[in-house]
Amino acid sequence: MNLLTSMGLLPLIGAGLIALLPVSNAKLIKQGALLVSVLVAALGITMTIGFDRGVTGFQYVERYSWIPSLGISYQLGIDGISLILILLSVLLVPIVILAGWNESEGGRFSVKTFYVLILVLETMMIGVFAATDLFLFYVFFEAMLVPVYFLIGGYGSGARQAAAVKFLLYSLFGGLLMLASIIGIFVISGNQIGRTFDITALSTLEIDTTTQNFLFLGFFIAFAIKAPLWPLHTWLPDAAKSATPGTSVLLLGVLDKVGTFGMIRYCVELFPEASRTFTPLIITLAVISILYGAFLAIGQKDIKSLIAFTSISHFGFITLGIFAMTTQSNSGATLYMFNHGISTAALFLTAGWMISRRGSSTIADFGGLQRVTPILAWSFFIAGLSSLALPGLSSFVSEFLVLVGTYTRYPVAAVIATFGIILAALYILIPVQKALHGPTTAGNENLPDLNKREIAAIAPVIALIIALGFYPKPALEIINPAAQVTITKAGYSDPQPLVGGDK
Amino acid sequence: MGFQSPALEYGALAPMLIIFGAAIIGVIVEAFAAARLRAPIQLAISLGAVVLSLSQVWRLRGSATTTAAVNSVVIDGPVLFMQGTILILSLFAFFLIADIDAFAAQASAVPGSNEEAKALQSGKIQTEVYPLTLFAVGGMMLFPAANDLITLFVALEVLSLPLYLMAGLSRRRRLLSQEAALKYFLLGAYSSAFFLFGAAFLYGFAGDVSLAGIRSAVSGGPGNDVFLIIGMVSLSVGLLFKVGAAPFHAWTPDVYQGAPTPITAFMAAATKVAAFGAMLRIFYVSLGGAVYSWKPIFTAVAILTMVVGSVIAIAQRDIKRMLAYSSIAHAGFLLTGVIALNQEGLKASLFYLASYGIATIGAFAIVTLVRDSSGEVGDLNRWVGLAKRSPAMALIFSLFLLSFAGIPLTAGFIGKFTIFTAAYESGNIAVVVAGVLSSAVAAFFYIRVIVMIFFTDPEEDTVTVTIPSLYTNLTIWIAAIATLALGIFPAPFLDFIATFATFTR
Amino acid sequence: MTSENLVYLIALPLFSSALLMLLGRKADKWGHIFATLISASTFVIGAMEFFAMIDRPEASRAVTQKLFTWISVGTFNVDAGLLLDQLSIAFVLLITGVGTLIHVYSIAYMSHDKDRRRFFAYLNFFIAAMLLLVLGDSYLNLYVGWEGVGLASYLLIGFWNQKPEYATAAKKAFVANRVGDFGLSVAVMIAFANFGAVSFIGIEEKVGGASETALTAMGLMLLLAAVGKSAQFPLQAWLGDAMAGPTPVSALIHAATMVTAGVYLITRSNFIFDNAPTAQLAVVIVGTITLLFGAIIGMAKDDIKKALAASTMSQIGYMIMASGFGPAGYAFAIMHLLTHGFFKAGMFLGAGSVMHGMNDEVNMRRYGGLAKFMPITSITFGLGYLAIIGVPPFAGFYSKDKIIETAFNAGGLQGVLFGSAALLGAVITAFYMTRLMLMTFFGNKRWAQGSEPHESPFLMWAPMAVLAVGSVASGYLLYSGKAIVKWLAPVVDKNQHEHTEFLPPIVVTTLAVVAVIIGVSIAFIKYRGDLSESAPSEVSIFTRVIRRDLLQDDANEFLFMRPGQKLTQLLVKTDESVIDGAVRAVGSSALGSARGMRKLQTGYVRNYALLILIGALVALLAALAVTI
Amino acid sequence: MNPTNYLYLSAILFSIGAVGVIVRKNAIVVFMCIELMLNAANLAFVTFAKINGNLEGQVMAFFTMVVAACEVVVGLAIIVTIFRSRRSASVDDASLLSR
Repeated sequence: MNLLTSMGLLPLIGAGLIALLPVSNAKLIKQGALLVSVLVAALGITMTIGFDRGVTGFQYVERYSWIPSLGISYQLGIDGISLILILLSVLLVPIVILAGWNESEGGRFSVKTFYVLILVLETMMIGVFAATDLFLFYVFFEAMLVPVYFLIGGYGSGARQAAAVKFLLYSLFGGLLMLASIIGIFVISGNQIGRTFDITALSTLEIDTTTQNFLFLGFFIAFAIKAPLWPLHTWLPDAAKSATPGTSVLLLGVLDKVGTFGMIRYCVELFPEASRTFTPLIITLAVISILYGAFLAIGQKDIKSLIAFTSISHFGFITLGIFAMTTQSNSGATLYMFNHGISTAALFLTAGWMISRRGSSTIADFGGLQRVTPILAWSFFIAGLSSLALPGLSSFVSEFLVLVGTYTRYPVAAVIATFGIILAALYILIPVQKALHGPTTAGNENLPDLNKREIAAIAPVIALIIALGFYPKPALEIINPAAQVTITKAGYSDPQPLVGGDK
Repeated sequence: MGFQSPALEYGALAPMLIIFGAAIIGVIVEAFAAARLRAPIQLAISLGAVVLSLSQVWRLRGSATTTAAVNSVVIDGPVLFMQGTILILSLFAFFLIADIDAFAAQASAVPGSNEEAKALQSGKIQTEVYPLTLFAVGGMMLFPAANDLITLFVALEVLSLPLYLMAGLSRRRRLLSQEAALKYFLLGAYSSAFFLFGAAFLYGFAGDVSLAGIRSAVSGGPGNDVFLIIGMVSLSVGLLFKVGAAPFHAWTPDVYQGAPTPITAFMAAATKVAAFGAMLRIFYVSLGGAVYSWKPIFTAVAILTMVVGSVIAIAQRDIKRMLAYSSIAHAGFLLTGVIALNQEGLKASLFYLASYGIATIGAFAIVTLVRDSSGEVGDLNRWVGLAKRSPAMALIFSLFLLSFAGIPLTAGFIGKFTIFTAAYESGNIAVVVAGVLSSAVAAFFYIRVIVMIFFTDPEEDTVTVTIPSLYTNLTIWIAAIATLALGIFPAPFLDFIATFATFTR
Repeated sequence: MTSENLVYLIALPLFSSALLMLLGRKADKWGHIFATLISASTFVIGAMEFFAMIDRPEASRAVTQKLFTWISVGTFNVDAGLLLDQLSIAFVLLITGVGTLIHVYSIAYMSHDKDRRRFFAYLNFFIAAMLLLVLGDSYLNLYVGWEGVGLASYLLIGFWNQKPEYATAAKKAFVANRVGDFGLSVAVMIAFANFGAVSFIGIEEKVGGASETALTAMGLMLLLAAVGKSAQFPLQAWLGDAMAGPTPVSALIHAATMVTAGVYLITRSNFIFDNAPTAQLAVVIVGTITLLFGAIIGMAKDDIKKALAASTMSQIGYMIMASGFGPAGYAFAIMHLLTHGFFKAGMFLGAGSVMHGMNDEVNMRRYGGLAKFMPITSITFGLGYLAIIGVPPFAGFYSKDKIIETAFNAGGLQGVLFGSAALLGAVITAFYMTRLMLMTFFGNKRWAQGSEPHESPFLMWAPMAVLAVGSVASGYLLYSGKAIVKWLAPVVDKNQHEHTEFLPPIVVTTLAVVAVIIGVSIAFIKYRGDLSESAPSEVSIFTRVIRRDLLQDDANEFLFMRPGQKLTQLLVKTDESVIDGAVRAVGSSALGSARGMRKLQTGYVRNYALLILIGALVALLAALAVTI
Repeated sequence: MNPTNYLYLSAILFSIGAVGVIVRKNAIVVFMCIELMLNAANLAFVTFAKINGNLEGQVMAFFTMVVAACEVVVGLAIIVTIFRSRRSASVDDASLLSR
């Protein structure tokens, strides 16, 4: 069997096997889930190693007819962009399982259900990025809502049900708009080249301007809700605030990337003309998101919603990079997706440990943790530095690529977006000061520092953050050809330097 | 003028004849069999008839299109498919009917009277519901097969009249049940009158009661257009009433709520198939040529129906009423298939009807299980925390709701996708957009129910999920498996439908 | 020329820092010594490179080292590359030299702190970052070091962050620096958009073809970066608060090295500024304002470290001003930077020594007469004092005198204005430094209860002594035979500009010496006798304003913090009520219309029939209308 | 006489029936109104049969009568049952199911 399918199927089979284990043996269930996810991660790394960096187009392609009468096939394949996101997904799952060893307890459903849901979700995540059939993509896109919904609503805290419902309704609304567009492009394909959902074939369609604009909007709104872009973001803080840290990591780190991934793969590549038409609007929204998310993050009192709002700011950068349509900005945006995934993971997991130790997620309830729990505090601090894109850490490379790439085409937007880096310093350092510095708040004197398991979970993340900051080349080598293809498909070429460029 | 006795093609009519025959036998059994034995005998007859009839449908599936009974009935692909669907749905309906004590021991007895109590105590339970159901099934099978206005009207009444009675047969909450029957009857008769009046004007327009005759008149005959319009609109009112389209939908929630749940399931699933079958035939075969007259109206009705069904459902507190509004919304979605007026629309409608029908039966089957000491519990507030009591049933019910909501990997999604595709192909994009938007609204209340089932803790413990009997269990599981299977691997079924989806004109 | 050794300058202290952090308490016993040895070894490497460089002919003195391709996307290619030329080597020696001395000093100074190892880890990290800053061969590499020193500064200012105000000071410093980083980021973007390159060499090659607008924009953005990092007006406010860090930190980072990075940046970007006169003028103006601003603040400070910080700000103002004069000034800016590195570091360490002897008292009103009790400290500090106020032949005399001269030489009204400002700055400098000397080492004892001033241990005074030597001699060494000017010319003055003279040097020198005499005299008159233990409260409005740092914090609060907080609160509310409110409104309006439409469902058969009838009639009319 | 007039009559009868259903409360009367509508349709059928010159309309009328008779059976059964339960034949009383 092909590697992609095996990789996607493995967590599902794992979930099935775990479902057979006795409910009472929580430890065995956790170990089983961890084992499965580690195996999947190993497959993911194998796949990355085997990926041919030099060539463009999809690799590991496989195709089976699924519903022939509707032109639907089970069709998978990855290019650099999907590879990097799949890799992110499969790396984060074991880390999340390891880091949130106990967060499955005390939920509405059993520990077993939690891990079954996580593994099912992993299958969906792999599928959604690997699908090269639009219908298949949509199936994964919608189906992954179900496990996430149960993960938020079943294991979170606070108003978790309301948050889960809000998340689901927002997503469904977007998804259904996208469905209308999918139907539209499907019918057009039927008229022009015979019914198909193959995205490579679909990108060759000639669609008239008005139709293209509407179809584009259907996709874009769905992805802008997912990503999320201002002003469609209000589900995210609620969801992130209520979900367990592990779920939040997967939610912000991977699921939301489906939105930005979709913008590249579907909005831009299927509707280049409409993309160009809407670029000014989208760039404006992206810039607003950057600043708005940052300001809102500064104003948060709850550590989880703070992180959620920082993500809104970061998604603004990613969207900006995608629609600035230069090689740098586009590669930067894709790399940003990966980096945001790992740095948000680090931030959320460490915040989660702080919260579970203190029993509160209000920033003001912490204080002086650097002296009580130095390792935890340092982990949080480094994660925060990564979030504010400190040079030398991975996010800097991607953020700067986005900005420098955007500047060559939209200098004003780039300069305004750069204000985000000042605000970023505030939204990270304020919680750092309140939570880690200052005198130790009463009641926090005896909080335990990270244990070995937790260190084992966070260490690889931090190592990756630092390593990719100094040596992003392996990732960029994977991404660059794909980004180049996207730019070309969208009908753009990089602006030449004003001095000494080939005019 | 000599009188020729009409030639009846028994082979082609066999599926219907078997059902009608069994119904008559049922009546006789009701009259003569011992009280104790009635129920099993009736059930055996009903199930036997349905299975036999189904086998006849299966036998006929490949044969060429025929007309029967002097051109008054046509047996073509869509008809056979719909008859098959109706039979399968009614098989499950019989399972539900057989399973439980939902029906009044003696429907004629005054609620709360000594008579009633005595009948209950003695166990002399009347089983008229079986032959009534069989008659209704027969009418339903005839409805889409009718090839002229006379047969159409007769079929409509044959399927309706038993249903009016069946709606009033509930053992518990009898006043509500009787009220449902009364409402259903009065409004049904009222809409039948419209139907008939429309039929008269169509006849006046075409000078012919056969659908073929009307078609040739519509496409370029000399007829009076005003007659055509009056006829078409009035006839449509009758049909739209049956499928529960707005603004002719008002009976649906009241009747669905008041009727015994197995009957509600049967009505919701099978009636829809029959009524849409007839509607599809009439509009595809006869009135296709006048599409410009009715398409705008039907588009408006479809959109109104989706919106009304989806939006009002949000505010419902009773599971059966909610499902009723959901069925209204689905009628709206199905109407897009009628409007599409193309091959794809027909195929999609057939798929939609089958998948919707099976999920509906399954959903109502689960509704029958949720009870307290006084019978079924419809109040949604008392459904909270159901997942704790019966996770499997909660999951399956959610599956049905997700299918109704059109979430991928369920049959409902494929149905919605294909039917909207057909509508989009016909250029009716407005209805597609309205469709997806009201789907979003609809998703809200489906999800609300799922939230209640899974995420809310029960306040009291009087509500139980009874252990389903073999029949109900079969119904639920088969419906669930079908819903999933048709969602994940719809290809064989879609291909199967494609072999049926041509109307004989 | 390439060299394989440059990377060790950065890698060694970085490794040491990481090691000390990761080992944790296990390294407590030897961490400080290890870190100091590492720092010393970087100095040795730097010295070896320096001597090797001297041996090479002028044209091939610069060496480079390419480590690996850092970022490569399309035409955007940045190597992790290092460049050691005449400009960087000066910084390397200053950083590693002064840095090592301060490591040594800190061994004793921090000996009672249980987190000494962590302190040394930070110091090593700072050394690594600062060396990367001056060695990076492109703006982006520089940026990494630039933020790295910012981080080190943040960590060290907040070293005792259990005190909330110290933590706030650290944050303030970082944020002010980030404002500067904004400038640096945009400058790099402009560079890439215009030149397709971000390396110094790559840009310099193409600079001739660029529009002046682009260069001015880039210059101004670089200036913004420098302003943030070097605590220049208007981003000067963080430096005073940064004195929250341990005193060695103030000496190393906030006096000798990091805060001068802005001067390095402008000097390094000479090819931009030389072609952007408007930007240059802005540099000079910023420098001038800051040199006066810092000096004025310094007059009223009673906190010894804050007085020195104000002085630092002012002195860097001189450097920035000088660098704004282009090829005529770069060398003197760097020269003042180096001499300042010695005498200001020396004085800060002296201040630390005083605090060490006075139970960490920083208020000069509670000092007095310490010369007797801390002889070595008072002498080394005194030498630094003579250097900073510009008494010949101490170091500061040469460097400051040259800057004043260059200012006058700018010509015209501008030259006179800037020159006079620089002179005025010299007067004030002499005043506040004399005041500081008198209040600390002379006059009456105003000590707090229990103070037993004593001289610091050897490990502390030895570095002070070395720096004192530098304060005395470095000026002459750098100046004699125009050594520094010639040394730097290949980097900053490739075309060997002819510099015009507005006033003869001897006149300027005389003026400068007179300025010093005036300043010293005023201070003597005012602070000669015994002082009270607390600052006089009945003072003029000017004094009050100066005590409040010329309202710098008030202005920031009024202009940025308050509006920013208001905006944040407003947005938080907006998000809650307007945006999420709109979403909820959609939900509730759906529910509302559901309730409304539900009312049609009256339960009365007759109403339902009416609906049917109306529906039928409307449909009929519509159909008729459509058809006819 | 112009057969169209019968159509007008039929329409009027139908309308009276249709409105009667809405305005009358007694279930029996409501039902009678429905019967009136059915008969109006019958009249239309017969008239059209005359106009079109074939017999199909008349045949249809016979079918309608039979079906109407069946409807009466079912309808009266329901109405009587509900009358026995409620002691009222007002359709407005039967409004427990609503909203």
